Amino acid sequence: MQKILLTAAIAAMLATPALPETKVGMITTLSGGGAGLGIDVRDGFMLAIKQSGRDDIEVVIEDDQRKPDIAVQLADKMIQSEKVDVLTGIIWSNLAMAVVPSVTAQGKFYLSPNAGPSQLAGKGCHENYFNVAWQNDNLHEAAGAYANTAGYANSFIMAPNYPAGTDALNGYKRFFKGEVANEVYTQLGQTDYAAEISQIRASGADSVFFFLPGGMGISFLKQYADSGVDIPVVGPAFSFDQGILQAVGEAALGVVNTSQWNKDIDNPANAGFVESFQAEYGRLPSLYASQGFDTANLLISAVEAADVMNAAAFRDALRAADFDSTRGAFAFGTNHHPVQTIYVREVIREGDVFTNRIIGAALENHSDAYAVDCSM
Amino acid sequence: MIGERYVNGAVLIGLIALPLWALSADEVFTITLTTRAAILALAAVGLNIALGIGGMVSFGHAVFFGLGGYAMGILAFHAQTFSPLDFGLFALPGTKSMPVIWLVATVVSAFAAWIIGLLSLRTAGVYFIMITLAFGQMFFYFAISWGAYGGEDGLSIYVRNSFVGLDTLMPIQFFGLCFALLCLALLLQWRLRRSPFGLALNAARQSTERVQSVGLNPRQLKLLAFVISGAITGVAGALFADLNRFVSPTMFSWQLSGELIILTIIGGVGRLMGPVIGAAIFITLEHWLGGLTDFWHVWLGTILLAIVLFWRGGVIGLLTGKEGPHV
Amino acid sequence: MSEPVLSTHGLRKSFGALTATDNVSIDLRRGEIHAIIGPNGAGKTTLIAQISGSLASDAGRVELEGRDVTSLGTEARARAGLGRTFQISALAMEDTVFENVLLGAVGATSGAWALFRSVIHDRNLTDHAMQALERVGLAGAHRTRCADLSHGQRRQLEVAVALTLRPRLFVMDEPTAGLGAEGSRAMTAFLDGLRVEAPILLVEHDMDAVFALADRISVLVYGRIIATGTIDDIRASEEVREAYLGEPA
Amino acid sequence: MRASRAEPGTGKRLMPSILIIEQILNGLQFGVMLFLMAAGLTLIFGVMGLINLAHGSLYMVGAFAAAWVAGATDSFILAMAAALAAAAAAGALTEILVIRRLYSAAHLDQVLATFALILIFSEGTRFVFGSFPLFLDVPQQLSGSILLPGGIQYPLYRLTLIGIGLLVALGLWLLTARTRIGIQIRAGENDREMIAALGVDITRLYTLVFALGAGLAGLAGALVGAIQSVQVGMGEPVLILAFVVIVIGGIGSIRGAFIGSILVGLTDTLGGVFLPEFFKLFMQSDAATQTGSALASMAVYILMGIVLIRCPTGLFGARA
Repeated sequence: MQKILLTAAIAAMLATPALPETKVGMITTLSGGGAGLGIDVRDGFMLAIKQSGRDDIEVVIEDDQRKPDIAVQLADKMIQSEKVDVLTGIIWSNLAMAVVPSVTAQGKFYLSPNAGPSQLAGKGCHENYFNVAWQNDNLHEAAGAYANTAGYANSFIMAPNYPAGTDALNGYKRFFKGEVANEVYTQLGQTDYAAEISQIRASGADSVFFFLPGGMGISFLKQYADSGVDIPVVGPAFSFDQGILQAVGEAALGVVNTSQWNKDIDNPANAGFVESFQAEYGRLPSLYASQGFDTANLLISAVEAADVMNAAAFRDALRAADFDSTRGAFAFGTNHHPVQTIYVREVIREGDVFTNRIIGAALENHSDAYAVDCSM
Repeated sequence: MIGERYVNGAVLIGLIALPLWALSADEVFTITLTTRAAILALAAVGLNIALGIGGMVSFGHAVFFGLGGYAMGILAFHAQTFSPLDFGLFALPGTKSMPVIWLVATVVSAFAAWIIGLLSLRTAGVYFIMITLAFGQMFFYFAISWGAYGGEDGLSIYVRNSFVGLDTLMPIQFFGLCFALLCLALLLQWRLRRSPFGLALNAARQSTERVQSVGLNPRQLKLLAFVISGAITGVAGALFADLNRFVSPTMFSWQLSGELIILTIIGGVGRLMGPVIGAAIFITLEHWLGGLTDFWHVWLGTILLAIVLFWRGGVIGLLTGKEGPHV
Repeated sequence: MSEPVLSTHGLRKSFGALTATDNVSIDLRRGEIHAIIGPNGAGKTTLIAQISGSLASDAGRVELEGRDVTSLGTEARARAGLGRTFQISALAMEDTVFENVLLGAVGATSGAWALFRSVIHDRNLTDHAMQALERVGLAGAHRTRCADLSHGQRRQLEVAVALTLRPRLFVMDEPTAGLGAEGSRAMTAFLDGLRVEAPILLVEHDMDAVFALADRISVLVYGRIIATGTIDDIRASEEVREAYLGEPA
Repeated sequence: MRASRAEPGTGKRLMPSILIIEQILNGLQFGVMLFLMAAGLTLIFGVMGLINLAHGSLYMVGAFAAAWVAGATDSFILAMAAALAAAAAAGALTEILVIRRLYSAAHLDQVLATFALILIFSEGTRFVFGSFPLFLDVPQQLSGSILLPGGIQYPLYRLTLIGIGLLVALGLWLLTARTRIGIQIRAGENDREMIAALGVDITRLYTLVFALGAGLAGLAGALVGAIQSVQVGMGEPVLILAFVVIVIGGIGSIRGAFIGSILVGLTDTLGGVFLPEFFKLFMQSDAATQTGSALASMAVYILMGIVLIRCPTGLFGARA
């Protein structure tokens, strides 16, 4: 076996042209609902590739239309036809669950710029799978921790009725020490929250935690602000991101949310990123853009240190995470998920633009609850 | 104009030649795409029996596609986790054997089609379209919130299920399986159409009174056709899940029901090879237009509109110069 | 006289305020042609629908050979021996003439639950179907699509499909309509011979045909039977004259 | 107002009557908004015999037009007018270019062609406005909530929505029952040829009816857009519910659409709130919430199934 590997390595060395190419396949959502997130990840990622000036990294980008079966098909295409070495780009947990296990089983690397389902962090962890964003529960756990420090004792918690929603509520409850006034699962894609707001009003809670990504969050916040209920709200960054904050408008002003990144984190990498992103695309970068940017920089750092054909060395290079993250310090835990600080942000207005500023840290050097199950 | 028989032959030859060429040219992904087309074609052959012969505009065929998918997903999930499938009174082991999975998929979707057909066939016309859509939505929302099997995340099956004597992980061998099942379904449809049952069903689409006045019950004819139709689409669902090694509630979505109708119409509704041509064109469009522009749906919509407005017989109608049955 | 093949007792049907048929009691005896005539809107088509089972009656009974079939649907009445032809053709228009009669043969014999047997390779069925076509003189057109037939040919085909059923009685709604003088004469002659096979309840506008064929005539006006009898009886009836010609009695 | 809570752990909870009334209002408001969609759909089906899946796209067009105009002018009234006008114009244009070729087509062709229109509208809108949601807010005068008799705090804007919806319902009833156009519409429902014979320009009448339906959908999109997210694809969930409504009510019947809307609105809202509570009576709290929510999301479809099985042409369906 070793002999064969050796011969293969020699053959590869002989055949290799001057520049070893690293081929990256990006599968992300570029059309239909939720396309904004994929576009941000892509733009952040490509910005980093462009800034590195490297011409030995080739990126193939495809649109998964947010459909799991399309994503699987594209992954097959990337591996079978494009012969990529590394895959990345998937936004949604359910798509990641459909794609990642088979990708890593085929010996390819997968770098997640957004989704972090618990299955892939615990028992289903894999040496070729690296999550550069967060484990799904992280921001919710941070919200729970923040609720404690804010002195809340009785929370009304709410999420859509699907696995990520259940994870969100569990993540919050894992850190929140107070009581839960009521636990409500809404319909996925629900647009009207009048019934839930009435329940909140009647619940006697002193705080509301919600996880409603995308348009659901916009609808809820607008309706909540208009309802006259003044129980403070806290949630993960997804509903307060740069991309959708303008659509929520004043309704979001002052709301506290948790995030591992913000544009005012003070480090040179971040400052450079925010400035160059604005210059390149003419808009403020979002959380997702920062994740795409970090993912690309992690990749570049590994390409610099090792040849992707040498999987073990390349893996070690990835694990070292030797790059300047927009989040400041960045390290992987044993399960290849980030160990990072999660901040508390507040929505503010800067001129005409709604954005966030950091008001403190919720959890420092935070890993995740599933790492102990990962035998790696 | 070309005889329909020659068109049919050419389609089948093309469908088998393309992956063989791809195999020799090492274009593995083309095999995967062709497999996908064959599976969608199989699902649409099922739909075509209800829609093209029986005239039942089912906007809920994704139900059977999804049930087939989940039959595969659940059985394989229990096999891969070595946990029994608990029915309360008794428990069964999961399985990774394709024939068993296909059997379960057939039975489950046939049963569902029987129940749905029994209730839906009380209505007709637009109401039938809408009640089948409603059943689709019920299953969709149920699957999303059914946490035991992954809910919206779906279920991943890490290794493709097995078939005696074949290595199903080899794309060409798996394609062979799917192609064989497609041919079997086409044969079934061909025989059905020529049988007394097919004759009566086809007449029931055109005139309920006529069929009744010769002493036959059109509702029962349609119900049986709906059950057969659902069963075939169910098997296709199981194969589709195996192709992706993954099932999720999107298999139940109304968009999928719509796509199945669309590809049947593109090819030629009620024609033997209509679904096959439709699936081939649909996959090509999706792949090729999707590669050209992020806004490929605009073009798909325009093409679809043109077909509905100007080429009523679909592609087969265009090639053979004969308009097909009206639904 | 033997028991009638078909009899109705007090049939009634109303659509909202409009009463289409009211207390209609008629019978059809073996070997006869019983014609039902009446002005437009008299309720003839409604009556036929009630007799053949496609319209449920508000009141009354229908009996076939003494058996109460009121609660049965169209297909059960067809199986019980009622052969019907439609005024507005209810043919499978996309299918060929032959396929349409074949359907009748299927209904009359094996039923439609054979899923894999080829219907055109079943000599029993095809002979049965072809015979019916030959009898109405449509055999030459057996490959023609129904949609391409003339109105008259469609009438002939309707009758042929009913023939395949070998019914105990026929219920025919205007079988000579659209046939033209020549065709009408041929159809009249054909029906004349048919009555020995099975009696015919005939709804017809063409008075020449009615007078040539009918053993008995019933006159339906505003949903009621105002007279039943032989041709001479009807000619002599003042009520009929009043209803038809508006002449005072 | 505090919800009283029974023994911790049992998860059992009493529903105060005020909450129930508030939820009924919520259901009513949802239903009334559905009516604006459903009225157009049912009118178009009743008069022209057309199933229009693209109705949800017109809803989206209305919302986008409103958001764009509100952004440019800061006027809510102008935004609503723009929504009506844009959706009606888009409707009329589609009718002239595509829809009128479909009136005599089979239902299947109509479904497909209008499905194609959804694809074109959705991606076209995304091409023009981008992939991010737009901003549209409740006007200053209508924001906040007011105190209703009985101590119910209710958002003013939602009350306004109920009012507007009821006004539109009344207007539609007056239009169809009392005006010349309404008489033409009703005649067109019964007999296309007869109305043509009466010398009415049927082509123009159809365009007018289609534009009216489209305008109502656009208005609904704009009104709802102020409290929801204005984004591509927003029309589809509403579209499906609107179809459920008109099928329950009986296709072609405005009265049926109204009753159906209210039924669906109430079932959806009350089901979502009370089903989980109901299951908590005899299940673990977590499991009850999940089961109840799952059942609630299926509730309107179950309602529709039951109605259709009992009356195959809906509650006020015309043809038996």
